[in-house]
Amino acid sequence: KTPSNTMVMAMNADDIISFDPAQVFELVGGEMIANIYDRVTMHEAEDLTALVGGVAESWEVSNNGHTINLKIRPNQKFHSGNPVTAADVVFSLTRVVKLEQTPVFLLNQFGWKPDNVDRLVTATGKMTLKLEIPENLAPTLVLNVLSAGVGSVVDMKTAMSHEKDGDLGHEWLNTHTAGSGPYELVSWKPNEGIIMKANPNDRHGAPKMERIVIRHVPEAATQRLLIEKGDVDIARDLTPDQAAGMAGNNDVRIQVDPKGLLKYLQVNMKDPDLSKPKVREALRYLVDYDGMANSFLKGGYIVHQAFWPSGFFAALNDKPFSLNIAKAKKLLAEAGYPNGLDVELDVFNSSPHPEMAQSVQATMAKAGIRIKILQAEKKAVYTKHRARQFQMILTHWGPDYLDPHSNADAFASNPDNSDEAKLTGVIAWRGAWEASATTGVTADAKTELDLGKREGMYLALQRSVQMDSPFIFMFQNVSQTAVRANISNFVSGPTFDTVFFRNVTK
Amino acid sequence: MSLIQQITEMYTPLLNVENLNVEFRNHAGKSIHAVRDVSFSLGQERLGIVGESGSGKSTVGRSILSLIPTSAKIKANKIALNGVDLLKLSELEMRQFRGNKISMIMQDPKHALNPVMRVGDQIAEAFRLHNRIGRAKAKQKVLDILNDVQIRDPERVFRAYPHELSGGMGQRVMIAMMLIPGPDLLIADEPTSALDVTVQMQILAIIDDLVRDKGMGLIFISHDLNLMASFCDRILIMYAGRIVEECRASELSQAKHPYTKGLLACLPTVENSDQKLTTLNRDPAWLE
Amino acid sequence: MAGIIDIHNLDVHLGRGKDAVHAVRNVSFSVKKGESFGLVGESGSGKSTVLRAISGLYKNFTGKINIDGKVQNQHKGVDFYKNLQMVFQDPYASLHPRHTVDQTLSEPLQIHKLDQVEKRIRTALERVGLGLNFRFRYPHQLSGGQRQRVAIARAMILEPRILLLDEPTSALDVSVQAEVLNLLTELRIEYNLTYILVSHDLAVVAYMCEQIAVMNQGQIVENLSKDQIMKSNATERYTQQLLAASKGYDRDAAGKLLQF
Amino acid sequence: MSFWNLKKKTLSSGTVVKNRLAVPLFLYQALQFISSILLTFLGLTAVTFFIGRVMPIDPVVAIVGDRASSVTYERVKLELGLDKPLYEQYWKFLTDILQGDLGISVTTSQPVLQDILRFFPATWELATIATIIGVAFGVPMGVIAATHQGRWPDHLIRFIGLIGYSIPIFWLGMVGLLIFYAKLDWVSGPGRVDFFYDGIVENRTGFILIDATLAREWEVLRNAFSHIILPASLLGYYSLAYIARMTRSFMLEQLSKEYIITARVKGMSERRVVWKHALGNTLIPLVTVIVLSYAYLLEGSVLTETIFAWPGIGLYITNSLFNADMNAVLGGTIVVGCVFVSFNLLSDLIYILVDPRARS
Amino acid sequence: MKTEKTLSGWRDWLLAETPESALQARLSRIYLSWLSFKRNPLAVIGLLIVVFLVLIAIFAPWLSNHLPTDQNLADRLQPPSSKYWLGTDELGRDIFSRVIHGSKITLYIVFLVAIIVVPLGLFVGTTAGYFGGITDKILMRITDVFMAFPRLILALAFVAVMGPSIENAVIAITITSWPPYARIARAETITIRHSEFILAVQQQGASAWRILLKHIVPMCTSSVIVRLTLDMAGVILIAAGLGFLGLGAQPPSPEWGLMISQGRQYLLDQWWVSTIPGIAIFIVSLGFNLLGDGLRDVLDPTNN
Ligand SMILES: Nc1ncnc2c1ncn2[C@@H]1O[C@H](COP(=O)(O)OP(=O)(O)OP(=O)(O)O)[C@@H](O)[C@H]1O
Ligand SMILES: Nc1ncnc2c1ncn2[C@@H]1O[C@H](COP(=O)(O)OP(=O)(O)OP(=O)(O)O)[C@@H](O)[C@H]1O
Ligand SMILES: [Mg+2]
Ligand SMILES: [Mg+2]
Repeated sequence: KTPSNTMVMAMNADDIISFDPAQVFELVGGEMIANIYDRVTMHEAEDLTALVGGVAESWEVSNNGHTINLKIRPNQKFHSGNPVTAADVVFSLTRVVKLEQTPVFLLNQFGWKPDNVDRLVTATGKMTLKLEIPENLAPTLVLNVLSAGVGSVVDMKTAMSHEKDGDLGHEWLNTHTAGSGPYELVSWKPNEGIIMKANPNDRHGAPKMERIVIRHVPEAATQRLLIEKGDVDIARDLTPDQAAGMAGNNDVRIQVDPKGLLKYLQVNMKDPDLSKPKVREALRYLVDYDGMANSFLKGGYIVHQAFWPSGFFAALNDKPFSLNIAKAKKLLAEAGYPNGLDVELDVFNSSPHPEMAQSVQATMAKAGIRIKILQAEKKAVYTKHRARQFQMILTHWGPDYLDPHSNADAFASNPDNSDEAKLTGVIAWRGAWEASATTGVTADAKTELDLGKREGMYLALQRSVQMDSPFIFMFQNVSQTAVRANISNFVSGPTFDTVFFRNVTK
Repeated sequence: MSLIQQITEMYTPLLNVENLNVEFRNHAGKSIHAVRDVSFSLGQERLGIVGESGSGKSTVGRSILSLIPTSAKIKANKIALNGVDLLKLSELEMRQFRGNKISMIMQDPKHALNPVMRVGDQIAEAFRLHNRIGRAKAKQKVLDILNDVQIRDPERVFRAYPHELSGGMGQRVMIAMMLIPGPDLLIADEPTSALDVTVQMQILAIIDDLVRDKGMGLIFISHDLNLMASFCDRILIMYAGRIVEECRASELSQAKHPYTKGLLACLPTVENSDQKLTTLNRDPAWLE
Repeated sequence: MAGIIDIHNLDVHLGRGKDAVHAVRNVSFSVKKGESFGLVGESGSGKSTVLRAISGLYKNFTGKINIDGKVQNQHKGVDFYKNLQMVFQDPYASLHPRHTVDQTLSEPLQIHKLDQVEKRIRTALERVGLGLNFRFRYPHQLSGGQRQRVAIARAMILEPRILLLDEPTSALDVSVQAEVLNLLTELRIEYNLTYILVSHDLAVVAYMCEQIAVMNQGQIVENLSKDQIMKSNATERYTQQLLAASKGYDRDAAGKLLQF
Repeated sequence: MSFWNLKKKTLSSGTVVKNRLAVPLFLYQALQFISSILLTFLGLTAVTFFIGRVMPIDPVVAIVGDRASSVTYERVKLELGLDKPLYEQYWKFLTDILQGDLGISVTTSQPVLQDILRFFPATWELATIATIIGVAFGVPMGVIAATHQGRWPDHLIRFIGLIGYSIPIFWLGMVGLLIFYAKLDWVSGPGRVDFFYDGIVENRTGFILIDATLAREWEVLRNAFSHIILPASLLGYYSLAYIARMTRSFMLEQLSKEYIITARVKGMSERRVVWKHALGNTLIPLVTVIVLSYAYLLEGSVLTETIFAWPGIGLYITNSLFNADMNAVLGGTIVVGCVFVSFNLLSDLIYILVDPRARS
Repeated sequence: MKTEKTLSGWRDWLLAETPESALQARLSRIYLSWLSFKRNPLAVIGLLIVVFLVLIAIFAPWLSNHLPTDQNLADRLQPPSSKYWLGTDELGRDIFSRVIHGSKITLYIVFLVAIIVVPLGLFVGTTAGYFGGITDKILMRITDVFMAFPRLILALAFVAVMGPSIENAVIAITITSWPPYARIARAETITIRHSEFILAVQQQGASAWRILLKHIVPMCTSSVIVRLTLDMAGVILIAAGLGFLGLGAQPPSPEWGLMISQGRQYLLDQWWVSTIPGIAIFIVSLGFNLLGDGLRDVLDPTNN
């Protein structure tokens, strides 16, 4: 029932707050700008594993890894018709650093700060530029970061023509776009939807779908009705059970794509009981990993017990833990809790989190750990998490870019565990975990230039965190996208930066 | 008695009620025999019905119009108006009688008029329900009748809403409304008991004149013995649903039934103020 | 004047703003101890308002109200009410529908913290001619006359010296009215009570009262004694008309009525 | 029921004292209305501000997200003025709003006013159709129930109403969609209009039905109607249940009044007695009921809006609340509150119009 | 009083024209109300449903054949069968047992709302109505603010602040639902504050608070209670709505609203997961509604 030149997609799009690449860090928003802005480097739909040039055609890394020279792909045009030049790239990168929005930390780790970035990112010609990286970083890491949203190249002329009070066009770009990617934003109506139109001058060739329509449909069951009815071509937020329920429907196919999103439990090391190693070990045996993965999570999640998702470089696929109540009981008794203990568990109020929490609650109860579930809106749970005010939390994390450092930095490293440090972006810090054994290794690993050695270091880090940390990694997400049978080539990569609309055909 | 029988034999009476019985059912499911074996007939005269509260006066009046709740049981040998037995009429036919042939003036004009409709429209409605007539003509008719009931400023009253009228005015409007179709029989259920004595006098005078001029029959219901004696031609005295006595109004003071006598003796006056008032000793035999 | 009740130049305004009504104008009268004083007048003439001002229910009056030699100010203490009680017009509305007779009668005793509750209730019931078996009935289980007796018992239970009666019988049948009037007469003699009786029924007032004031439009038109009424000896036209009208229907008289 | 108690006791007689301050009644009422709006407005904003302060959601986190570093965090906090004391923030809000500035919503990056002008008409349109349905069916049902008190039509109508009272709306909504949209295909699915009709008609009033009519785009009108009819019917069912019940009880009250007997005495047909005289009087208290239930619908129903993906004000305020987007919550609350107060005024005005007793 | 009474003896005692004690008077009054209540078949059905709910709540542990929180992931989403009479939910819990145990929570909600809303509404309404003037103005303005506030926002905010739990959800509901009660009580108070029986107690020197508590409040309670029973369905539904948003009862509590909301994603394939608690809510709210309608006819002061 949808027009043949249009792809209509139903999803819960209420997390979009901006379209400015310097600010966007939300799942849906990230996905949108990935299709609107070309990045400096990219993983392309045709081969998700290879990091290739986007706006940049090629690059040279100096031996010490501190300097990267980029060459811009010729004959690219922004939606406005302006040519893409080195100046635009410099503008885009420095803009992110100067605006200091959420994703800025990605570039901060290069050593780029508002006061030095103009010096470190410079155009060396009309189509060439030089990036200087003061920090010691593996070049792959740097190039990976440039494939994230912060690497989006913004049309400088257009942006600056809408500048207000020195905001580098931020306010205008919140609701408009100025990119060179396959699609261009036509309209964004919060709580209603988004319309994008194809960029005929896209360097990959004009996309097949002239329009992309995103309909904000918060209720998963409604999404299912819509796709079964053919009023949308793709539905994104079906639960595993709903996906399974459509097995008999020949008009709809379920497309399965592994994702980088991890579901994990974390205990707060400030808690005198939960911080005991034996207690934490016991907890690891009190999760019914397989039970959940084979029932209500079936098809939507796979068991994964390390901090870096499987399928990526340096992933650790060991699964040493399974439900073992006797062992857990024994450990608890050894730790001095033969009668168990009471624990509050914070969790999002959206599916499948309450189900997971209830399963955990049921299995932990068998060893005497009495869980009280506290459901709340996502933002409320985040607030508690960042404020270090929780006892146990069930939450999720996905990599910011496709380098293991992204997660190692969050889970295995905690340079300063004091409350005052406010390392709120660091998950280890949020749980008040010193991470004394792994912080150093993490720092070393990110500078290691040898890939083989680097992989070894990350595997070791993962093992260490797996055995002794406040984290219990449980599952890795596998997205189940319901797609009408006549739709093909919807590419959904492991992160929101790698969801591609441009190849979709009907 | 004999005189009345003579009259009824000479003319067909206007109204003839024979053996009327009405039974209600109350909340607790008990049945109340509100009117028992009531028979009377009426010519072109002023008939009064007196009795204390709950004796069934109003019920008699409403039974004639068949305006008793459907839950009540009404039985009678005959309720005939000009020889037509009202009990045998269908609801539709009965509607032709209501207002047109028989009207009833209610006790309290405050509550008996529709508060959100203009007075003139309410009166006109009463007429137009039974006569095909244009608006303007109906209005003229209403103004005329308002004049008849001695309303000084008919135009203003025509446009007024009931709450804008005083009690006496309201009662006049009520009378006008009931008289406008020109009924043969008018039932007045305590039409003046909500009014001050002087206003009461005026209203009674209006009814009195109209009955005389138009030759209507009037049933006048009240519990005020003095008033009855001075206003009606003939009086029925009711007690517990029965007619215990019937007499000419002028002869009320010589009533024979102990109940009637008792009622008369109860009245306080300036003359008997040094004595204790006699009170009524209800004799079960009165219910026979 | 040295009556138990002295009213001097009483004025009462009721309502506010657009609805303001000058309900009582410049009313003065005096009632002697043990006397029964009557107020008659047509509906809305301000009779009840006078009573309510005396009893303290209306606070914004001007003029002097003297009771037992004491000038009454706007705020009354609890003791005031022990001395002066009121009986209302409508026996159907003046009893709390959800209280038994027993509750109704014990309420004043509790308010005034009197002892011997049991005894007082029994005596009060007997005194108004209600048996003890009425004690636990609800108002809806009583007839109008019985209710008015309960209301009188409630007023009497505090053993007041003054009783204000606002149309105590106008909602009752004549036969019942007779009983209640008899009861009121008896009580007055027995306890040497002072009455102010309000009614629109001239016959009732004339029967009960020695002194009668006729009210019209908030003013006292004329003061009459019982004798004067007996002789139909009124000086004011208004009073004469009222006297005539209460004698019964008269076509000729009706034609000559005046508007006041 | 009425806010300003315009019902005044009418006096039978007695002398009316001239009002010294000869303020015309309507002026007095206007003053009352304005002061009432102002007070309610102050109360609403104060309470909302308080809520904002105690919400366990950090507004900064709500904007910068889970991963922001403390630098970003502090900068945004400063930008939002959250470092200032609460009374200062409140004062700034009040002064801004007097200049018509409701601030920027951080969840939509757009001015709150603009958001509300988009979301509120959506809710309004839905509520209006729902109320029309509720009144069109509820009033006659109530009248029929009252005239058949205790007999089967009464029982049936009350039962239908009770069902409306007793089923969770999100459940009914899902089932409704399943049956009428998915299975029977009688109505269009979630949303206000199919996207390919979106943007065809110029947005003049915010009501798609009206805009489409103005633009004579009958296809759009048809499509919008087929979208709105299901959620509106569901909401309408709920208000129908309420309106029918109230109509019934007001009718029963009126039918026991004496003027009804007068009407019958006149020889009027029962139908006319009921539908003209009794209903005429029933409408007076009913107006308040209808207007109030309309006002409640205008708050927006989060549950309905969620199920039907309806971009309404309820969903907007709720979303904003959960994102600690207090500008948006405040704006929404003020709009809903003022609408509520105005509707109350409206019901009083209608009251005056339909009840002659209230006029004098 | 006689010590032994036959059934008809009791009846006569209750219907006595002349009660001999306050107790008999009160019981007789109740009995009479009962007699008239009994004649309304719908109301009796309503009462039966409510009584049934209470019984189920009391005997829940014996009526159910599974524990309400017992998970069995292998048996999840089973349709109704002899083992699971009403099927199982997404975590393999027995829906029948959950519904049975959920009745306790429903009753708890009803109870909590009743004990908060009624006194609060009565207090504000009667005080405003009786004293009038500035007291009335202030109290009514506060009521207006709470009335004009978007109700769900108020409830959501309250729960969000206090933390999600069934108690807080109920308190949140009451915060948003007391204003109509205050208005009812006020309207009622205004109509009776000048009635003669109130004037009579004023005449006896009773203090304002005494009059309020002993004379006015009892007159308002019946209409407030009637409204409460009629609102109960709404309350249960709002509680369910809060559950739907994750702010009501917390898992694994078998609260019906929560069950519906968690089961709604299975509505298309496993209808019973959310339909059964939906039916339970429907029946109970129907019960309360019917009861309320019946009570109104009996308690309505205009009827006596
Ligand atoms: N609709 C009714 N339902 C039940 N009982 C009724 C009904 N109408 C009247 N009654 C009863 O019938 C009896 C006679 O009532 P009716 O109204 O005829 O008395 P009445 O003589 O007119 O009294 P009043 O002087 O008080 O008007 C009373 O006992 C009354 O309670
Ligand atoms: N609370 C009030 N507010 C305004 N006006 C009032 C109020 N109470 C009474 N009035 C007016 O004051 C005047 C006198 O009333 P009052 O009740 O004293 O008359 P009354 O002589 O007792 O009449 P009735 O015989 O009808 O009882 C009337 O015009 C009445 O409308
Ligand atoms: Mg009568
Ligand atoms: Mg009076």
